[in-house]
Amino acid sequence: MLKRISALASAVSFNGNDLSISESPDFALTQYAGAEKELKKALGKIPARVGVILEHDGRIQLRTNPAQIWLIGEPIEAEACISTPLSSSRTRIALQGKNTRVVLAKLCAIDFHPKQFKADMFVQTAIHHTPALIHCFGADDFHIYAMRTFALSVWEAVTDAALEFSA
Amino acid sequence: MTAFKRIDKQSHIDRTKLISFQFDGKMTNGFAGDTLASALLANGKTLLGRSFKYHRPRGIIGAGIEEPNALFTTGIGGRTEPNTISTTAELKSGITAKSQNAWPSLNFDLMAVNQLLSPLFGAGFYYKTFMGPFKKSWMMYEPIIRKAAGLGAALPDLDTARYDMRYMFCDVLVIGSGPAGLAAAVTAARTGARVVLAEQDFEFGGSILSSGSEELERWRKTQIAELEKSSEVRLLKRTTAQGIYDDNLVVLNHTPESHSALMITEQLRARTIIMATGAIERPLVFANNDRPGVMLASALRTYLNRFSVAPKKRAVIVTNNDSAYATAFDLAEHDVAVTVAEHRSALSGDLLAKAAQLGIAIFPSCGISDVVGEKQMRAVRLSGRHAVTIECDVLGMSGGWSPAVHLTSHGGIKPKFDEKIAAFIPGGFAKSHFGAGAVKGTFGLLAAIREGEVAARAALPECKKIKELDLPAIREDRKYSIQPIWNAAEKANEKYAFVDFQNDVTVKDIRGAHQEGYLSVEHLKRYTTLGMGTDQGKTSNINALAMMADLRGLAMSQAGTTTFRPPYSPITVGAIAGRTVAAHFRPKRLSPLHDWHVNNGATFIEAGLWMRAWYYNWAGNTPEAAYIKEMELVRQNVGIADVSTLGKIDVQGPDAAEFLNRVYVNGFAKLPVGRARYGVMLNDDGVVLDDGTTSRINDTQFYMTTTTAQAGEVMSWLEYLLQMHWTDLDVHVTSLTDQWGGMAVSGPNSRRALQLAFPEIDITNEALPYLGVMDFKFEGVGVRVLRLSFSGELAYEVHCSADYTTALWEHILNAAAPLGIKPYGLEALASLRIEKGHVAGADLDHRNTLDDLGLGKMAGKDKAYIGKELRFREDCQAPERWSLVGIECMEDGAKLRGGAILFAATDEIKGHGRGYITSVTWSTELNKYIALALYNGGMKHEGKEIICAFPLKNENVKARIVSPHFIDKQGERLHA
Amino acid sequence: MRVPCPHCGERDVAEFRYGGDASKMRPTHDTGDLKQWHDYKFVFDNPKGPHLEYWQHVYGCRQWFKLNRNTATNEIIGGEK
Amino acid sequence: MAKGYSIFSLVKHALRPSEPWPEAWEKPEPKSSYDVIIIGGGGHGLATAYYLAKNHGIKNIAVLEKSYIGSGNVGRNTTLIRSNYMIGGNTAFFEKSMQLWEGLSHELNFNCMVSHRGQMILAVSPGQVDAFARRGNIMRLNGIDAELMDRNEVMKELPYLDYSKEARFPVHGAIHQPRAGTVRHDAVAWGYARAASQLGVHIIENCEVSAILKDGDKVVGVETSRGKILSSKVGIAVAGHTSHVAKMAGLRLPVESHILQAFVTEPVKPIVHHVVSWGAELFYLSQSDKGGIVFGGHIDGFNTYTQRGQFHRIQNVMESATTLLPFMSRMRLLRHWGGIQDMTPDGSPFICKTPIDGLYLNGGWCYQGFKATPASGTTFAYMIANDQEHELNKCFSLDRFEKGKELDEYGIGNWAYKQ
Repeated sequence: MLKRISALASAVSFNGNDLSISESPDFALTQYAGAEKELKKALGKIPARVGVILEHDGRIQLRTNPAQIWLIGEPIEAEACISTPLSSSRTRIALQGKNTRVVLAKLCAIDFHPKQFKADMFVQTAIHHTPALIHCFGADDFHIYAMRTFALSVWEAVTDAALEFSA
Repeated sequence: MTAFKRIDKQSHIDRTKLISFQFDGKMTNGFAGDTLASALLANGKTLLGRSFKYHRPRGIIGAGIEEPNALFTTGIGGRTEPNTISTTAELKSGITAKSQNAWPSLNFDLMAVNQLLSPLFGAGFYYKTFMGPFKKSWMMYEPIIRKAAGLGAALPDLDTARYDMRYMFCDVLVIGSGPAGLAAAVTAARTGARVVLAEQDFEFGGSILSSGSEELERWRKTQIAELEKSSEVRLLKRTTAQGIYDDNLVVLNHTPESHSALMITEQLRARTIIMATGAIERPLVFANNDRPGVMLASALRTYLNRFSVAPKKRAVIVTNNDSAYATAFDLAEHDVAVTVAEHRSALSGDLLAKAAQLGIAIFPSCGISDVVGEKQMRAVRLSGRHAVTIECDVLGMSGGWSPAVHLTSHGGIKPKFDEKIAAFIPGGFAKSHFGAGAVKGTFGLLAAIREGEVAARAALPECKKIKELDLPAIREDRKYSIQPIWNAAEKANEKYAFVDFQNDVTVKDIRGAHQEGYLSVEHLKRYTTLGMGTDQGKTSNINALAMMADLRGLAMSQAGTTTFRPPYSPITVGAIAGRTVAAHFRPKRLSPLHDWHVNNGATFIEAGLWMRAWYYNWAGNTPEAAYIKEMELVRQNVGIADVSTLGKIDVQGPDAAEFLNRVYVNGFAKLPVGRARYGVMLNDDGVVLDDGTTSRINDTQFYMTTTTAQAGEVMSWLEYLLQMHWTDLDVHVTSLTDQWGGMAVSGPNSRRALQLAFPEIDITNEALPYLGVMDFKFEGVGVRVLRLSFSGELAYEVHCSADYTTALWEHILNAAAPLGIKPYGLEALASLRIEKGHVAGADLDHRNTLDDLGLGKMAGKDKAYIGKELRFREDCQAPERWSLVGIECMEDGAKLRGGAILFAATDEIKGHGRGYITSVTWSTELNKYIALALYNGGMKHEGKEIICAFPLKNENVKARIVSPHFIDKQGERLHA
Repeated sequence: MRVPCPHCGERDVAEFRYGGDASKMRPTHDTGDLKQWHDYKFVFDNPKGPHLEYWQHVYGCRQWFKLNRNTATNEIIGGEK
Repeated sequence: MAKGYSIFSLVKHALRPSEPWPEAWEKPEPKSSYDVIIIGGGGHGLATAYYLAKNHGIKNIAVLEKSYIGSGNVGRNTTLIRSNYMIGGNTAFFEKSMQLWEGLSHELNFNCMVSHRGQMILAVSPGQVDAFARRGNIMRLNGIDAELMDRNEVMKELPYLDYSKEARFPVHGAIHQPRAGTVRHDAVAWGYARAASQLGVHIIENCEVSAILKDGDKVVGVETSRGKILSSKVGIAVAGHTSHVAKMAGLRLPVESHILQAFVTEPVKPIVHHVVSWGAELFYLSQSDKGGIVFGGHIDGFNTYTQRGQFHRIQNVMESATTLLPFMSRMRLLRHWGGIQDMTPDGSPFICKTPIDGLYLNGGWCYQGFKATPASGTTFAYMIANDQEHELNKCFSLDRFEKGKELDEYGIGNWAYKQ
């Protein structure tokens, strides 16, 4: 197997006060596209609408567009709809700790209040003028899926925003 | 001579914390809780600045954000900022403050000579002179005028401060923490809603802080304590609400107490907004009302009650309304001898009684005729029946109060005039906006508290059952009474009667503007510069508008106000820019091979947001030297270049072929599987949008490539067509630009190189002919080889997923090392394509038609495609249009340059020429400079001699029009 | 300004790409003459008031949609999927 | 007292304060008919009236302004003038404007503070240097001043830019037009108004046009808030409200109205001595004579008639300012505002006849309305007087999109909202 090299190979994890930021590599991402019916046929149960997450069989489905679902986990052979592997297209940054929401609020115009943005929710928005998907997977645990080619700039923007929590 | 002293009185300063600071080079002391202004007053400093135009001596006028005069260049630890408002600047240890706009010193300012010329310098005088003697004479006067203008100096050194930015949300934003704001915030907080309380001061409390009342102080503390206990409340001191933008975006400018950032700009989306922004006291306008020592009456009270700074012995108060008596009484109670000049003829009994009790003399029906003293006032002369001169340390003036309606009108609601209080009040409130207290013209304290509570209940109607607020145990509010006095200057003294203190606009100037017909409030402002200072007319606008209304015989309601614009108070540009500056200004887009390039001697160049490898140091240390070696490598052997930046789009679905067939001018419906085709797409207007190569992976799947620059545009365009117009087509598009990396392996030895890299794969000419596409797995990774050539040589593009691109690149470099393969950069890539005559970014400039680029024949005659109809507009088909040609240099030692303008050999070298050079290179094959150009009539002129004019360098170079395909016209190399 | 994406909900305008006037019918592919295409591409009502227009949630779900917005106030009147 | 403005008359007035200056422009009641009506008392409308009276001897003119004169874009722009255009038609037109600017204060006897301090447009890539060179070469070949500067020369002229290694978009060079510069914007409106008024033009403020009256395909007058006013020649010069007014005559135009924001800081002592523009993102900046740094960027990018900008655009412009000129970080933003700009699909204007006889159009100015004012006024006046295009405005026709004769000066493509 050829050596996999991340867009954040040169980035050093951030461990600050109640905040850690690190790359969370090695995930499989496949996009499934098609009409509602086709998506259901291919994937079984699917998230009802854009912005909704469904977890089953150890896979996470995110409805990213009316006609698109992102599947994170082992790809499913899907004849009934279109599939596009996208694992390399995104770089995943994990943020954990009590101060994550403070930092995220500095990066995009999304309400990160714990009562508003809870675990198992996601949004697609802009960080540093680039598209980003932010997924909350625990009380204060978040993943940012950044565009691979912009990942280093997004990383720098995130860690720069976190400066006040430097240890 | 000192006019003020610090007195022994309980207040909001903390005498246990001494703070040293520097003013104009001298060390001075104050206390924690002081502002810079209060500390300076306590030290007896009253001459603090010079005015903008006449350089008149000026002192502090106010005690808040409205201050027009006392601005300094301040700093801590070497970092300084010009034009800091001293009346709001919290005193901090080590702060340095310098007076501005005075030379050589505050005390002796030579520019004060301007005062003598003031009869000349009336409003708008500069529009009437400095025109001669020559046409461009202004260029002679301008530098002198410029030098005289300006307040502080900009500082060219790098700003070391950090500015932060955050995006927040809340249910209720309360702006202002005076009695109304506190009441609103506490009421809202009791509902459990998300509340933000924003206060520009470094203490909550607003007017309560200046009241000197123990009961109010107790009430204030109780409210703050309750707010501090509420988990959903954010309390923001030192926070100015600068503006309200569409859909309740409020921009807050917050100076944190301890943070890595000097300032935080908060973009707050508030569901509802309660404005409790209070009111600003107006000066009265009379002769020499700008002398140091003449202050707003309320400011005297603030300095007394909040900062324990009192006039030394004697104060005169001049007023047209009741509010100034609070100041008079408080001063008298602290042993200051007070005299009141009262414009009104009658006064209510309770005020008279209290004044008598405190020994205050009141002169009714009179104002101030003049102020004596220049750098510090010494006495006032009363006007009217009691024309006496009274010696005093300070003069407190009150012309009434102007509600701070600014934020209420940012959304476009114009304020309206309220005759009862002689002031503008909000013309209404937008949906989800509420007001409480003085901003609505409600000047009573208990009334303000009640309004605050009502506003909060209205903002949060879903929570009705909350406990009512406790009111402070104070007397019921007095009724406010005022008799408007807009101009109290005697006619002869109007030129010394200041309306706008900072910009030196006098009553005479307003009269002048009126005489000359600058009548509308905007003309008045623009002609006289009234209200255009750093204070944006917070103290001056209303007086001026009223004077103009008077002169025009209009009611105030007819005259209107100038438009209130954000920011509410000046905010540094850096604070709004936040973190997204300098190296972080815009994201850098990096190829998956970026680190490899960094580690292997590449020099980079910006291409849009991308950082691209420009050239490699193996070939040379300048782009000029390196690209030629890199070109030679490709022409003679084999090179490898990073093409990951190409836009790549996955086009899938049963109708994918039909879709592409519509989008491209040339046919894609019948493209066989495993084959690639060059395609061009047009906009609706028939102008070229983009070009690229698209290959068919299987029946229903295509792999599209676009130019680097247009990738985003093309993607959005395809989505637009599919989602909004051609919804009957079953096609999905997904960007693969980030998913796939790519490299071009080019040169006569490229096949050998790939054979060395992939010995198991058959890539003979038969198995993979020109424009063939092949997918295979290599070491578990999917690889796509496309036989395409940008350089004109036998060449391949090798694509694979971005995670493995570097490994694959290194593998090919290692495997083909025996051949001498090396990387080549963007400069060589661009040069090679010029030799081949491939158009690219520099030639495609959104103005070209298909025919301009010599590609007209590509378009299907019988086939429909986007842009077909408008492509055939008259001028788009004109024979004299500029179209693509090749050019070769005919002069030894001369250089062709991009941007040169082309002329026929016999033309006069002037005008717009017949075309221009779009891209240039040295041709290693032809040993001369060659170029691509657009030329009037295009290839019709093949063989003709032309002149490439570059007057910017005084060059005219002879050249010849040739085919843009400089090398391998038959394409033998491509098909080899 | 907040723009209501029909799929993601209300978001800041900076997340969107504007696509211009949506009140005009695009001539069907392969039909229409120069005049029709000219009017479609180049002539606008440009009203001061309700304006039907295209937007794409380009940083979000990437979906295009039509929006009815009052150009005199920037108030959103309604959307259309 | 003398009507003329000069240092002598200033001194006279200073010595004799009892004799006031006359009104800068008279404020007559509207008559029932005029030879020519100009709708719009902005820079272009007032200039047109002035040149009609001055060059063509037509004195019976009314300029109808719905608010106060100069209330639109002439008083909201960033005051820049330049003539660095490279597309045939544009080049000569804007150079004509520059030549008129050069003598304008004298011509009008009103100091418009025409400051030829030079404009530097900074290139951020070798490709941009080439593109700027093309522009500069065309300028030189048309007798217009232009210089190409390399990075070192720029460093000498503009020492305050960020030349550090970290600079996101390093400066590669610049094109410099020494005669470009700034003009005191309000003074242009007032100067033209005063000069026109002295020639007998009626400037009628607070007079809003509500209908354009036609007799068949011929214009016969207008209905206004101050009554019906007749004229067989009506010129429209209303910038951002062009579509709105044209609609009164039943016209639909290739125009969209967009907001362009502008910014000014507190005044400081002189530091920026040129107009500075940037090739990385649209950004331009100069320092006013009063000391404020005046600057701006791109339009917000969607149709709007509100004069309120979006904050993200404000933030973008501040980011550009701080990034290109680090000293801007500590400058305090004093005020920001918006103007409604009439954008066309190719970024170029219209000065042309309309399908209605006697109705003339001047609009679609995009970013260049202010700098065009004198040439726009001259050519529009010529066209109204002669009922035919002046050589200089032939290219600014309404039918150029039908003909495929776009004037896309900046290579943006046919999109009004992207221009």
